[in-house]
Amino acid sequence: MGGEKIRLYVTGSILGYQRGKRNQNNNVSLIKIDGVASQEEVEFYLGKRIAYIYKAKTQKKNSFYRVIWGKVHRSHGNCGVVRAKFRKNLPSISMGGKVRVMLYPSRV
Amino acid sequence: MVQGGYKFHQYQVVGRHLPTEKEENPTIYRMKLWATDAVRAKSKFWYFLRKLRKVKRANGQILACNEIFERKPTTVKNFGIWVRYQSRTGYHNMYKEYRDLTLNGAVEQMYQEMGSRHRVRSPCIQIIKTATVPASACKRVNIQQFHDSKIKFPLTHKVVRPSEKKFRTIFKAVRPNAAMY
Amino acid sequence: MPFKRYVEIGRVALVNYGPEYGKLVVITDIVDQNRAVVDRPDETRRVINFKRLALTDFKIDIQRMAKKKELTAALKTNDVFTKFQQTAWGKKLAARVSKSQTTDFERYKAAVAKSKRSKAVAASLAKLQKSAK
Amino acid sequence: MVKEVARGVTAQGRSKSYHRRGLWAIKKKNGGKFPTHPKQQKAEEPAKKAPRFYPAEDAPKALRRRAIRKPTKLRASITPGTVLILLAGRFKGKRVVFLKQLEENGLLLVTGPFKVNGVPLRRVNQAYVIATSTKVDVSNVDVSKFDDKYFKPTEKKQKKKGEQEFFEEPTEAKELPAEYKENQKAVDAALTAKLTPELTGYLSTRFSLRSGDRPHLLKF
Repeated sequence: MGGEKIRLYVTGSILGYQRGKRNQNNNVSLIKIDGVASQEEVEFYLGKRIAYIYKAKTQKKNSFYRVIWGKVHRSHGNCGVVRAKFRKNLPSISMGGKVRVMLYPSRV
Repeated sequence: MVQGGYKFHQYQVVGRHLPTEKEENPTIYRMKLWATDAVRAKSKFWYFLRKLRKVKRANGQILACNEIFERKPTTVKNFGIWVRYQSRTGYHNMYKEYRDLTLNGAVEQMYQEMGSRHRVRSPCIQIIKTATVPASACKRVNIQQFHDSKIKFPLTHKVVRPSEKKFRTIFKAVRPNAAMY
Repeated sequence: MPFKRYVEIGRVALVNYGPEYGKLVVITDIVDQNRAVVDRPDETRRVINFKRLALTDFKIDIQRMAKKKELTAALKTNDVFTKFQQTAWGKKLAARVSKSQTTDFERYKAAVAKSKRSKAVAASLAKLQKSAK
Repeated sequence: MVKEVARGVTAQGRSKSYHRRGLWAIKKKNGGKFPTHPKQQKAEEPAKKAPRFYPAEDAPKALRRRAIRKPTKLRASITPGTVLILLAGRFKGKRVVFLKQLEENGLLLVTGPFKVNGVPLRRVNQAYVIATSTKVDVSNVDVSKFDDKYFKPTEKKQKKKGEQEFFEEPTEAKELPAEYKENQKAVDAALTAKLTPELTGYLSTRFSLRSGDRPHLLKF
């Protein structure tokens, strides 16, 4: 039963951390979800789980891939950017990378 | 039509000098003016009154302050506005005409136009008088050209814009065609 | 090429921006070069900027600042709003709305129909190609 | 509510608010007096003797559990017969039929049906499910025997493996009890009888996002 052909997530890109002019807050990452361009559209994604998937050098549990889970926290600004919190703060190398925004927990 | 969408609203402020032993029934003054809220309207009332009469806030009282609303906010009227404003060189008087549904809308247009054409900030403008002008008495050609019940003109330039803000893009795939037929 | 659609009293126009998006209105008076007073049977008369209007080919015969009664009567006799829906423009708008309203099941049905059709097309094409050789 | 003029001062005075509250009507109905409740007489308790002993130390007392388990609220969009899309796990993307909500923990009882798409009678959390607007007739499906106990794994005593047994291949393959299979068959038969070929095809396909699909704009 491969789930390979079934995509049940939306990709998003990591913009960076929530920050001011001088300080940044690594607890909160800003994520732009593909196809979301306004604050009203963000509503659907609130609370949704996010997976940051990356490749590591050493194998663990028979896999070179690892994941950091997080969730959509609230909207950020007016153009559909989202604030997300991860179980472990995202590494800075993740900036500009992709995340998967899952469709669960679903509210529809 | 929304009445509250304007920055300046029309107020009517009524006030007088405080009654004294000499004068038990001082003259009551009523003023119609434009302000952003009732508090500013009262302040403006005192500003004008102490210039015009020998009454000031310290020895006067306000009897009433009400907002005035447009009676027919769905018909187009010609408004004439007499204005006194302070420029960088001195004070000038001016007469302007606007077409609008409400007097407040016309005043709003006036503030915008004074700002753009003469770089006058809103506190430097004093509205002397306003009037709804019948079509026959209109002076400005720009207003007169709309006095035609069979008026007809094309829109020559199509502004292509997305139906909602979220559809806005920085880069367009196709060069827009602004021609209008 | 002369202009075909004019801003004039009685011109039917489509609102193409803002919360009223997609509604048809009738121009009942012209304020200035930028704005007109528009009306609709189920709304109060209001002012709108030409930037938010797209003029249609239709025009109804009404007086300037026509009363609601006259407006609805004129719209009824001409039946302009339904006529607009039958134009290519109106159909396009309706199709867009109906497409956004499709449910998951309907999308499945459409996909099945599409694959069926393309299979039939491919089969007959293959046949033709064979016979052409 | 009447507008407050200042903190604690309402715009209407005592007499006006008396009128507004309609107290006069109540008074009128009862002949000029407000109705009163007679005070309930408490049964007099018999005098108790004070206990002769007091416990020297406070005995530890278990805290009372005040929390009440509220039943899980089912989303309004999910009703028996709703076609659901599973979002995660082995069956992700599968379209299944919702049968009922299990009472104990609020999980949803769903089935593929097994014959159509291979999803057996199963429990899922409603957070991992998209409810579609499509409904299937489930009136003739008997779901009374399915509850949480039904899905509890039967406990098997695990034998400690000796050295020899450790290297042996587990001989008995895991086999589902026949009862479960029959139940599945009965449910499938009742369900598929009501399915149109179109619906069967719909349930047998998987849902997936394609490029350009925006789930927040899709209607399900």
